[in-house]
Amino acid sequence: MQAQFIIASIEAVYEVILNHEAELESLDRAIGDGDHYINISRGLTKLMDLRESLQDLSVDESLNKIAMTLLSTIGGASGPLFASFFMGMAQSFQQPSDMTAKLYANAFSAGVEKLAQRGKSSLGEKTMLDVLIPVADEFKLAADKGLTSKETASALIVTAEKGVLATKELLATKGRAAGLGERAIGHIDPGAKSCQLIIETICKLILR
Amino acid sequence: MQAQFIIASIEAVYEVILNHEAELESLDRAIGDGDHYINISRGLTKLMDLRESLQDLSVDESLNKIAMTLLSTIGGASGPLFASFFMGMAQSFQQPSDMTAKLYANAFSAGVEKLAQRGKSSLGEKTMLDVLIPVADEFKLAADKGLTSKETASALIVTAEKGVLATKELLATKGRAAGLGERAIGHIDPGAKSCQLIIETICKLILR
Amino acid sequence: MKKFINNVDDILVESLKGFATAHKDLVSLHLEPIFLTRKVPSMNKVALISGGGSGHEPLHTGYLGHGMLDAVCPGHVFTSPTPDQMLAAADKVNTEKGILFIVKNYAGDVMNFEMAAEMLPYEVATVLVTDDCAAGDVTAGRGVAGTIIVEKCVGSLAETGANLQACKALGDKVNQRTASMGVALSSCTVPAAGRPTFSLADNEVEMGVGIHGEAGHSRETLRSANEMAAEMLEHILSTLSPTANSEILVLVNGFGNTPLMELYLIYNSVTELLAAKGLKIARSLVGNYTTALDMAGASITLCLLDDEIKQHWDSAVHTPALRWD
Amino acid sequence: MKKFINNVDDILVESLKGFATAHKDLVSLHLEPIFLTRKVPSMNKVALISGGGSGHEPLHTGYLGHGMLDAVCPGHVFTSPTPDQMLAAADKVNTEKGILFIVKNYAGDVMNFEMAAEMLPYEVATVLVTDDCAAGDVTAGRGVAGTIIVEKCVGSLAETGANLQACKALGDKVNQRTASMGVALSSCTVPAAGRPTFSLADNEVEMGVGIHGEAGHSRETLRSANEMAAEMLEHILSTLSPTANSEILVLVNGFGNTPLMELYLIYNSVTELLAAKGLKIARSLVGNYTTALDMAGASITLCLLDDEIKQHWDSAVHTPALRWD
Ligand SMILES: Nc1ncnc2c1ncn2[C@@H]1O[C@H](COP(=O)(O)OP(=O)(O)O)[C@@H](O)[C@H]1O
Ligand SMILES: Nc1ncnc2c1ncn2[C@@H]1O[C@H](COP(=O)(O)OP(=O)(O)O)[C@@H](O)[C@H]1O
Ligand SMILES: [Mg+2]
Ligand SMILES: [Mg+2]
Ligand SMILES: [Mg+2]
Ligand SMILES: [Mg+2]
Repeated sequence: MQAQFIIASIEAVYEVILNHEAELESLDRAIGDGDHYINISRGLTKLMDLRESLQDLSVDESLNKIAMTLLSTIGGASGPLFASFFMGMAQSFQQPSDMTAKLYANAFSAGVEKLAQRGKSSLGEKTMLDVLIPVADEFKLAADKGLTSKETASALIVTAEKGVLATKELLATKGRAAGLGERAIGHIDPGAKSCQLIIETICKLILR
Repeated sequence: MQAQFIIASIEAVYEVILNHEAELESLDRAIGDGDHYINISRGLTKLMDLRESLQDLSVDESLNKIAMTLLSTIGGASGPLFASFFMGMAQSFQQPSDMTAKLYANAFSAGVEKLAQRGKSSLGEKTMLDVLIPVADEFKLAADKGLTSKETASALIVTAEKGVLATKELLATKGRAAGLGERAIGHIDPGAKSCQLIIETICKLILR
Repeated sequence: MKKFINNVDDILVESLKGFATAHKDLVSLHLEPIFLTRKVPSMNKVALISGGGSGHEPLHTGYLGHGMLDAVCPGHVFTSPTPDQMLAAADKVNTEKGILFIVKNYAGDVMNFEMAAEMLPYEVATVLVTDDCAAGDVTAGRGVAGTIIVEKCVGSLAETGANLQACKALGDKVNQRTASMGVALSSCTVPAAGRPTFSLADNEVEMGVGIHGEAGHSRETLRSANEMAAEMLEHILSTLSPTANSEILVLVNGFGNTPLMELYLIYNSVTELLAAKGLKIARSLVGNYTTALDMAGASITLCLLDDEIKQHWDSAVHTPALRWD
Repeated sequence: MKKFINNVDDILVESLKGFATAHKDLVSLHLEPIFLTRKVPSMNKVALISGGGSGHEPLHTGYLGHGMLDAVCPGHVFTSPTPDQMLAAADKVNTEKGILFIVKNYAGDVMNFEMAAEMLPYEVATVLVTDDCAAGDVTAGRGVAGTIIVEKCVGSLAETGANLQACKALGDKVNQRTASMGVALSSCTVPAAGRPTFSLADNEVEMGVGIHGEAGHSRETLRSANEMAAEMLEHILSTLSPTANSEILVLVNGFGNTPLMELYLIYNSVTELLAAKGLKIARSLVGNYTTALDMAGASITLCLLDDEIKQHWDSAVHTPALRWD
């Protein structure tokens, strides 16, 4: 993972999230407090300012910087969660080894684990983890199977999409929607949606 | 003026004012604070409760009792004004003399004067006085001319109506509407309207 | 209309009962006619009585107590109280020092207090509060948020045993040196009416609004907080004409439905605008002190301090809504 | 959306500047990152730090000062603050007695304060406030108006020089004995969103609403104040299970757009309903203490007092929004 790819990813994700303002906002208005779009766009705007300073950093330094930036700009629930994800990934990259598909898959899993730890949450609670956990699993499977990066990217896009749709029928047991009981059913989780968008965007960069 | 007539007047006025709730309220919402209907209906409701106790009172006692009742139930600007009117009338009836048309006309004028004194106001200020003063003048004229009570009543209905319409084009210089400047123009004064309704109602009783 | 009520006719009494129970260490509620007094009557001081239509809480009931009012006569919502209330209140709190009415300048309040004053067997004087400068003339203005500055300062002086004339004189002076202007972003809804008093388009404000939702200076387009504050200050300053070294008390008052966050933001605008004119803010108060039910909006009040006013503003006060020492 | 703002992005800082200037005798504002501290730092006491999304004013900034908080980290409107704010605040107010975080139970607040606690080189403990019983479980509840009772009591104890464990223990105890429930009559509007968070029909209320306009227990038909208060009290009492001789602190809290008149009317309902159950109100507070921007509605909080809690509730406090002695 080179600096150029990280920067390109930030730019692409920034654009996609901005284009989904209305959708993300209305999802969080339905079962949360309506600020999810504002929160992540605040974080992404700050990352955009940071791009130049990422140029010369190692991957783990970059991911840590991203983590700390998101941590101090997003706030809310998603701030520490996204930050934990990138911290987890950074830690994984610290143990020097070859840049293989497995390494990426493991790093992604490490990020997801760290996020889950921070959120004290797991699959099926109507959160971002309903996208992230299946994607992490699929990613490892793809690496084990020795798929190409394009094959992997295509697969992950599909998995992320399934994950986000699955949140629709779930009861929420974490986050703001937890108070809603049955009334959360029928609504997609905003955090799951933003994760799906981010994954799709980065995968599409790989597919280009 | 016998007790029976006073009581019948209270009942008739009560009904008419209730029937004009929407109109009186919206007039006061346009250039005042919207409570004129509530204020006078509160006073009239109390007068309705009082009817029996008026049976055995002399005219001036009755009018004084009405004055004090209105004074302690209406509040706002119209409370002391209506109260002053009835106090003025009551005072006039205290000087014993025959119950002639002139006496009634003078008593009415005395009431209007007391009200104007209390309000420090006069003709042309877009208040109830724009109905009351012309009516008082017309009343005296009719008595001087020796018109019958029915002729007088008919004349006063017309005068009151003219008076209330005239308020429409006036600038307000007293009461809440005084702050509005030009913006009061085009609106009828709520207090003028309620006075016109009251006068019309009582005159119609006489015409029956 | 959505409100916490049981029955429109019972709002006032139920609310006052709740108020009196919540502050039973400070106030007593009297019914038929309705008035409130301090829990512990004061001896040998001018008795300060105020009142007016309800719906402006904490004005006036919240200012009952040491250093401010002795009795309050609350009227129905936005309707002035009646003379029988004032007579009963006066009987309860009168001392040999006489009674001072503090009355906001509305036809209804003025006339009802006037009739009470004429009927009372005691020495009575009246301070008329006319701080609203929306109409451009400080003596003809309506009484709005500046009322609490008058009540606070006169309350402080009365506590020292000053006589009726002195109390009235201070009240008149504070009133003369105080000017306010408000702006509404939405109407209020009087419970008995059941619907908004007026309506504003999405981008409109009522500049110079009164505390009953009465129309004011002009309908204007909603602008930035800085611009609206600047317009209000312009009216106020041209009314008061402060000199370069004037010390100023600033009151930013919310009408009810404007969050404290925004009131402090307005106060920030005011500090910057006054600083730019070289004027010095010596005292300040920001919050909901004279409300208009659930109206969104705020007013700015400036009072030109002098040593006497400053001293009486600073002195100890212990009431439900204002307390310091 | 009609609000007093200059620029949506500047609301927080402009408002905090106004707040800090208005209360410059009591608080200091620090920028980049944003946090506020008492004007005069306290020595040799546990440092109490709270914070959370803005828009609940006077919570928490209004409770900075003697007898309550040492530092506050305000987040963007309805968004929890970030760990860098807490780290900077902790550096400023830490003494050798350690730091106590008082955190309202929201995923965002919990995680951000947790990360700060993990990163801090000082001894840190956390009291999690979970008083909202709309979901029926006092330990899993959101933190709402009961927060100020926790902050007041722990603040009082900390002032005596008590150690970190004792402060945390008292905070946990107060939280366990406190339960709240709210009802919204209208939505609030988050400035950055520009439109109401939710919508209610003319005869609907959101029972059990959160202080960010989150949905609560159920959508219900608007009923009388007495009936709504009774429903809220039922949930609260079944959560707290007071005994017959329990002494109770009642807090009737407005969310922003409910007039004081109505809050006192609700308090009147509460006094009657509790009296009918033979329960004794020993202390009370009625007003806008934990708001949700311009939401119309109110919450009822009960705290089961014991001698210790009562003593700490009664002790002197001197902050912008709460003051007595
Ligand atoms: N404990 C948790 N574990 C995992 N994800 C969570 C948790 N709590 C919240 N989330 C995610 O965070 C999203 C909300 O983020 P955001 O709106 O930015 O924060 P907030 O809820 O503080 O307003 C939810 O949609 C959900 O996906
Ligand atoms: N000074 C005055 N002189 C004569 N009439 C007045 C005066 N002030 C107000 N009024 C009358 O009172 C009416 C308003 O009465 P009302 O709505 O009951 O009281 P308020 O203005 O206190 O709400 C006005 O329409 C006007 O006719
Ligand atoms: Mg959110
Ligand atoms: Mg009126
Ligand atoms: Mg009125
Ligand atoms: Mg949030």
